[in-house]
Amino acid sequence: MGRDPEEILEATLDTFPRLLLHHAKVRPNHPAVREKDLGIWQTWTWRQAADEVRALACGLAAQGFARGMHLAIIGDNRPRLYWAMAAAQALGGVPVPMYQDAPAAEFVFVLNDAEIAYAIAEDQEQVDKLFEARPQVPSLQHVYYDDPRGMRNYTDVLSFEKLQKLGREFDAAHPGFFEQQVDAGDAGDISVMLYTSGTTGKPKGVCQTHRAFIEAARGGIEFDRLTADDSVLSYLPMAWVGDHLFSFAQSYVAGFSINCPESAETVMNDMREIGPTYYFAPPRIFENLLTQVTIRMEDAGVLKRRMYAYFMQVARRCGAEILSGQQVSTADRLRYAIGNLLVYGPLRNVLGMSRIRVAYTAGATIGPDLFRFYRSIGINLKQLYGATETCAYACLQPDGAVKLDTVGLPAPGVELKLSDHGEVLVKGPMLLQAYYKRPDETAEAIDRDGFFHTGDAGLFDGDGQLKIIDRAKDVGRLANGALFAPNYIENKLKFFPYIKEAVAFGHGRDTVCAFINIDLSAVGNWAERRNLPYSGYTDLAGKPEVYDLVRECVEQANAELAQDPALADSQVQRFLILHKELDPDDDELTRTRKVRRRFIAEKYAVLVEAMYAGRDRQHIATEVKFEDGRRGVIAADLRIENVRTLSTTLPKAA
Amino acid sequence: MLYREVGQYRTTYQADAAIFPIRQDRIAMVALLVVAFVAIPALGSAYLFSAILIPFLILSLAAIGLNILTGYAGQLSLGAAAFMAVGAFASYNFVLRVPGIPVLGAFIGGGIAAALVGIVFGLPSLRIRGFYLAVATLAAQFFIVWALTKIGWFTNYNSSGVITAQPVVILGWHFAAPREKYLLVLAIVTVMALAAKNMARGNLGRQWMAVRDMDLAAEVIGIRPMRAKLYAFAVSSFYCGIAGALFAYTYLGTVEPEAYNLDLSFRILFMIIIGGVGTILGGFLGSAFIVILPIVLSVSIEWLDRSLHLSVPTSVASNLELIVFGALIVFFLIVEPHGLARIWQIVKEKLRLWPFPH
Amino acid sequence: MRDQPHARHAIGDVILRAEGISLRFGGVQALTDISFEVREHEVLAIIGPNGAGKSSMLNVINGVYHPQQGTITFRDRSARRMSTHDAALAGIARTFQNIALFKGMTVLDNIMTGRTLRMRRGVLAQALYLGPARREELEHRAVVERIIDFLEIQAYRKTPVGRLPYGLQKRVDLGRALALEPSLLLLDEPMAGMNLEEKADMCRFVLDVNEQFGTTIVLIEHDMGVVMDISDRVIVLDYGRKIGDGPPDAIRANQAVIDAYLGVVH
Amino acid sequence: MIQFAFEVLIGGLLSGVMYSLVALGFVLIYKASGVFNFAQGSLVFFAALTFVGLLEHHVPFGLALVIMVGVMVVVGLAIERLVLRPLVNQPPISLFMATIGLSFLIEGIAQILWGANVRGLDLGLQDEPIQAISDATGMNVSKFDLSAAGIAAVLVIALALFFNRTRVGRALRAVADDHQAALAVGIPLQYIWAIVWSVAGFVALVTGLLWGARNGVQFALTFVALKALPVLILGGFESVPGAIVGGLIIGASEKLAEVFLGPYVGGGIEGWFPYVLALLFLLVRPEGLFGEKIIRRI
Repeated sequence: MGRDPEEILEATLDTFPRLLLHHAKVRPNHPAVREKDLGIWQTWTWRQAADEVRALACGLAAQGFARGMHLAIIGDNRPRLYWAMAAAQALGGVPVPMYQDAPAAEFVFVLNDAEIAYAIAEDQEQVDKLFEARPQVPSLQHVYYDDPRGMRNYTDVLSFEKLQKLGREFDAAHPGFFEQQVDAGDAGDISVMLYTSGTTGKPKGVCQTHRAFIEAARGGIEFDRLTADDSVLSYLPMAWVGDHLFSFAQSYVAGFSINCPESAETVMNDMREIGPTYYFAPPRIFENLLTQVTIRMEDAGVLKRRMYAYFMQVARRCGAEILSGQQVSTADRLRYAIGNLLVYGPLRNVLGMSRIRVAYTAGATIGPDLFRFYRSIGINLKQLYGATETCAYACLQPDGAVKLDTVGLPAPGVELKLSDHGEVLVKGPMLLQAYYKRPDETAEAIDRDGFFHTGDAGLFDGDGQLKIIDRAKDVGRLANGALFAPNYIENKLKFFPYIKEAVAFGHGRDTVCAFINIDLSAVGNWAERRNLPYSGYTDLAGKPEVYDLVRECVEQANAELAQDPALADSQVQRFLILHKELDPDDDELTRTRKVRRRFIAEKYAVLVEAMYAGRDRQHIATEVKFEDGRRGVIAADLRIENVRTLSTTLPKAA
Repeated sequence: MLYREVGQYRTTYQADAAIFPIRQDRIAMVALLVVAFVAIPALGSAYLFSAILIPFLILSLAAIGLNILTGYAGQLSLGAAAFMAVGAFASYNFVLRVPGIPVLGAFIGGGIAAALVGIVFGLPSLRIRGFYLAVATLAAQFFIVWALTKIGWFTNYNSSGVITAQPVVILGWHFAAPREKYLLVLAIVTVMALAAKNMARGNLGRQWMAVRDMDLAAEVIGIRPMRAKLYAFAVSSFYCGIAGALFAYTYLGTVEPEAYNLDLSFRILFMIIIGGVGTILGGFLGSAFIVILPIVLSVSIEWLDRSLHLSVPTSVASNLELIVFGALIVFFLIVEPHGLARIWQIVKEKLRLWPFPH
Repeated sequence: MRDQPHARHAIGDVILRAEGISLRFGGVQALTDISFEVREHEVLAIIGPNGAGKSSMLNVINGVYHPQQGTITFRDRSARRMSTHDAALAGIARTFQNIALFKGMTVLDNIMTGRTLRMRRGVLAQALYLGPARREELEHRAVVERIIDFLEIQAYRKTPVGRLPYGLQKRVDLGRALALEPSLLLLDEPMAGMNLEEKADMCRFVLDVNEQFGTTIVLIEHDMGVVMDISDRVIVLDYGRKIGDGPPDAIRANQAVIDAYLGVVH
Repeated sequence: MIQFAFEVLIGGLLSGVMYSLVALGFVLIYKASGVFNFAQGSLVFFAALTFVGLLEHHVPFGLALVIMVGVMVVVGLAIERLVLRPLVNQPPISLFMATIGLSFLIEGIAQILWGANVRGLDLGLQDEPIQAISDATGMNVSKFDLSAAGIAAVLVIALALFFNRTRVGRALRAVADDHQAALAVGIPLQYIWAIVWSVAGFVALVTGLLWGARNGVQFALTFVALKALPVLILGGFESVPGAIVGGLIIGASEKLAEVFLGPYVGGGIEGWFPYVLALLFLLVRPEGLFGEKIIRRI
């Protein structure tokens, strides 16, 4: 078949609906979507996907959905919800994916802000939340659902099948309508609105154009040489920019298949079955995986543990280097080869990562040990840097030049510089068009030279790779004027498997103190091995043994901090272990699990004061929200402990 | 550890229901078959064939048969050998009295004959359970052997009451040499083992297991326990019958009914206990174990004789065998009631989860 | 399951009629002259103190026990001695008080056994795994997968039932009964020994079955809360006699019932 | 003719008493621990063989007897402790198969200890017709059979009394009815089992001596177990009287059959006739003569 030359092709394939039709034409029988359902991987080819989208789009049109309207999409990663995005786009409308685990109350704001009239929900649970929100959302007219389970008594909702049926009738009645709608689309149109769960204030709707996401997708695809034969596991919230880039945009540009797990519980297993070649996960997931690995290996027999320990140490020594193609002695290469047979290979296999060619992590800084672990067992894990406003696309780590503490070089087509306050500024085709209905905020975020202010403080290293220290606005000063980068400290702490969350305080104070959240599974396991009985998180967190355990971690972190003159003063002097886990439902974390430092500081002011007042006990009672919406109070008498700090003059620890 | 299952996802129930859903297993299986059908015939000695492999395969087949009845359908049988006898003598008479019948045809005829007899002695199972049924099968054991001995017609009125198996000729090819016999037996056993596996994993097998695990519940959801049991008896006896025929035609050559005595029945029972009740694999493992054990014992005793010059009376060897068998049965029933097959399964699971312990 | 949902089925006419049922074991009088009706699409609860003969009643309905007097009329078939197999054929399925699953089999296989009545292929076809046998097997697998999905036990598909926690085993038991696609479903204490959450789930499943497939349901249950919530009608047995029959509220008020329950713990 | 038949019948009944004796060994253990002890036959063989072995080593008869009682009790206890206790709560079928294994084990040991060749055993009873009876009725009734039957009868009665009169006996019956309940009312199961197994060992000894003296001490003794099976089926596994009656019926009928049917079919039908008889009987009454009807519960 006579292919048009690349650039013309690219020029004409400038919206997602066009890309969809393109794939349906050039690779009609190539898998586009797989979903684990009814025990097997149900597969849809690009042609089938295109037909589904067509029927759906026509259905929406029949229901009166038209150019410029917004379609709310709420649910776990389901093929039909991804199709809904394309369907809305085909009609010139804008899909607005929303975080499915948010309570109805949080729905209200977004639904109103985006003037949602049409919404597609995954199942009864989401529909219920929509209906709960409805009274406060006058605009909401039409609700559709994917899974009919338990929906029979609902009135004025329409099932997905019904919608598509209407669509097919409509399509038959209006031949050419769909094509004409797709043709009417323009690269400059808004392709999606993603709400940033901003660390402060109400979420903002980030309007991204087809062009922006397609450019970002294409850049990444060329950068990592992705092809239609790659496959990705789609398991992260659809409302999150990362998932939209990897599971939607890049899939549509490169034509590779996305795979939806059966349910949240089966993700690990489904990943093992599918074996994606292209993988994305925020650091916390890699962290959880590693924790699991460690825990499970601790149950193994002595011999196996020895073997594991030995080869892990081999890997630590030379694994990452071998992966980056660096100089490694033949002896080590041999050891690594054996290790690969006995440990790394099997480990990749049980983790479902055997086939991974490229894996990315971003969203928060990843611990060096963690990062190195995955690279050392031969998984090409890299870091990238980006924001919702930049289609999660600003910096990428090139193969062979992967560093532990940077986020890579500016990505193709991205212009990047630092403001004089050290804030990272980016410019490029992937920038947001605007914050929806927030001209002021938009103006604030994009300066007149067209640079977007990321709000991150960073610096370039020798090879021009970007290194992110902290949120620009969070970077504060200790009373003595020394630099105070709370995130940096918190991350250092969180790198320890036993510490799940940490909150550091110190701005305007003369010392640094911290709240700690222990990792229940890791510490719990640790406790069991010492047969230390505990009745739950609060109880465990209060145990003196646990305090000792955590103190060691903090002291190590201090040792590392002490090595960097600029940060030596922000060593943690005192800490306490919180009596409850920080939780998005209590607004202490964002949906992407970033700590809301200010909020926490206010909520637990009494604890902060206690720490600085030098008290070593403090009572606190906190109201909490349970999954089922009930409320309760957790009260505890918290211990506050001091930590040894080191002076910079000490020789560097090895 | 050697398993690499990532990316082996199934898009159809067909693939999901495969006997060996994991690629590595399929490869291993093919390799095994190649060894059995090509390598061994090329390298094996006559002794290996006729003293070890042929009996091993035949008894495996019988064990599979018994396992269908006892392991899957839960009907304890102490008469497996009797049904083998029926198969053998029926085949003999088919060849003898039906002019121009192909040997394989005679074998199948023997199998069917055994199946019919099996159904007859299975009838009591419709009313009685457990030991009571075991007794019924004992009755079969004694009655059949007695009948074959006493009724001359079966042995073609041979004075010494033995039959001499006719030469095995299939499509003009004469299976005389041990190697040829081995290949014939191997082929038959392979096919029948596969068939057994198919039944076991299909509707029939589920009915058997349902009747075994909770017959009343099975009845309530529409399974006919009687039919399921009789099927089990028929199929099981068919397998034993074929095994019996092969026993006569490819192993012993000249047989008396007593060759299929209670002792043989017990040995086959032991095979499935040691090998693994309710698995096809168990039949092979158990049979291998019980065929090889005596050889190992006698060899080691000989060695003792020669090296330590303590002249062990020959009777000791056989008694030692009894003791070891007995002890093993008890041991397995206590320590691993699911036998070698389960052990193998556990090892396999460990390999799949490697390096994790569980 | 991805089919169009129907609204709740309107309660129809009588599909099962028990008349003058009396059952004895040797000297023990288990049931005495019990008569009642079951209407299509309704959820009927049988309650009563332990040993009131509830389970025996179910066993009579699906032919496990044969009453000395009385007849059971299901649809238009009327019989004193209905065999369990006839009952199954007629579309009566049941679950068991103390779970009677096939311990040695996986969840999938357990539910597959429920399809036996609808599987036709012969031994030879199965042994050789011929096209028809294979096709049949896979078709029924597909049906069973929908049940697994319906009961939300996907994660345990290939787990031997013996290894499942009690609550899940109860679900599998229900799944096996559903596999018969019954028109009358007998549930013997489906929520016995469950914690609140499990009970809530089970209630949901029972109602979903009744509403989604219009299955008529007769259940024995001790938890009065549950009974009052999900049943359209309640029958009360005491010492093998029927002492109450009517809508939940009426039963709650019924003096005889209250007396029978005095001192009985729930 | 009639007279001959009568003579056969009596012979049959007499040997039947000994079947009952063996069957009793089974019933005891079955009642107490729900195990069908296939190894009972091997115990009989072991007992007889060891006894003869002792005699051959010039151990005086009485002493040998005492020793043997001790030995058999120990063996019984050992079996209970090493084989059955670990298997408690296993399905009956596995227990049954375990006892099959056990029987192999015991036979092997016995023959390694004492060799496999047939030995005679003289209890001082001659297998000759009793003159008095012959003179009176002209029928031959073997002195041996009669006295053996006598001994057997005594033992049977003793046991019956033991189990109906003594505390242990009543406890045993409780256990047989319901293990849990027995435990609940504080009956020490394992203690009961120990007793039962040692008694079973003792019964095996007596049986062994009688049969050994009659047919010679040889491997064939183990088949006594097989003989006992049909007896148990007739009598029901759980019933002492059943075992006795069953034994008589089988003994009589098999002799009659052998004598009057045998010739037409070539003889040797003792081997299976009792079974077929038992089977036919089973089809009519699956729970045996004295067993209780099983009500299937869910």
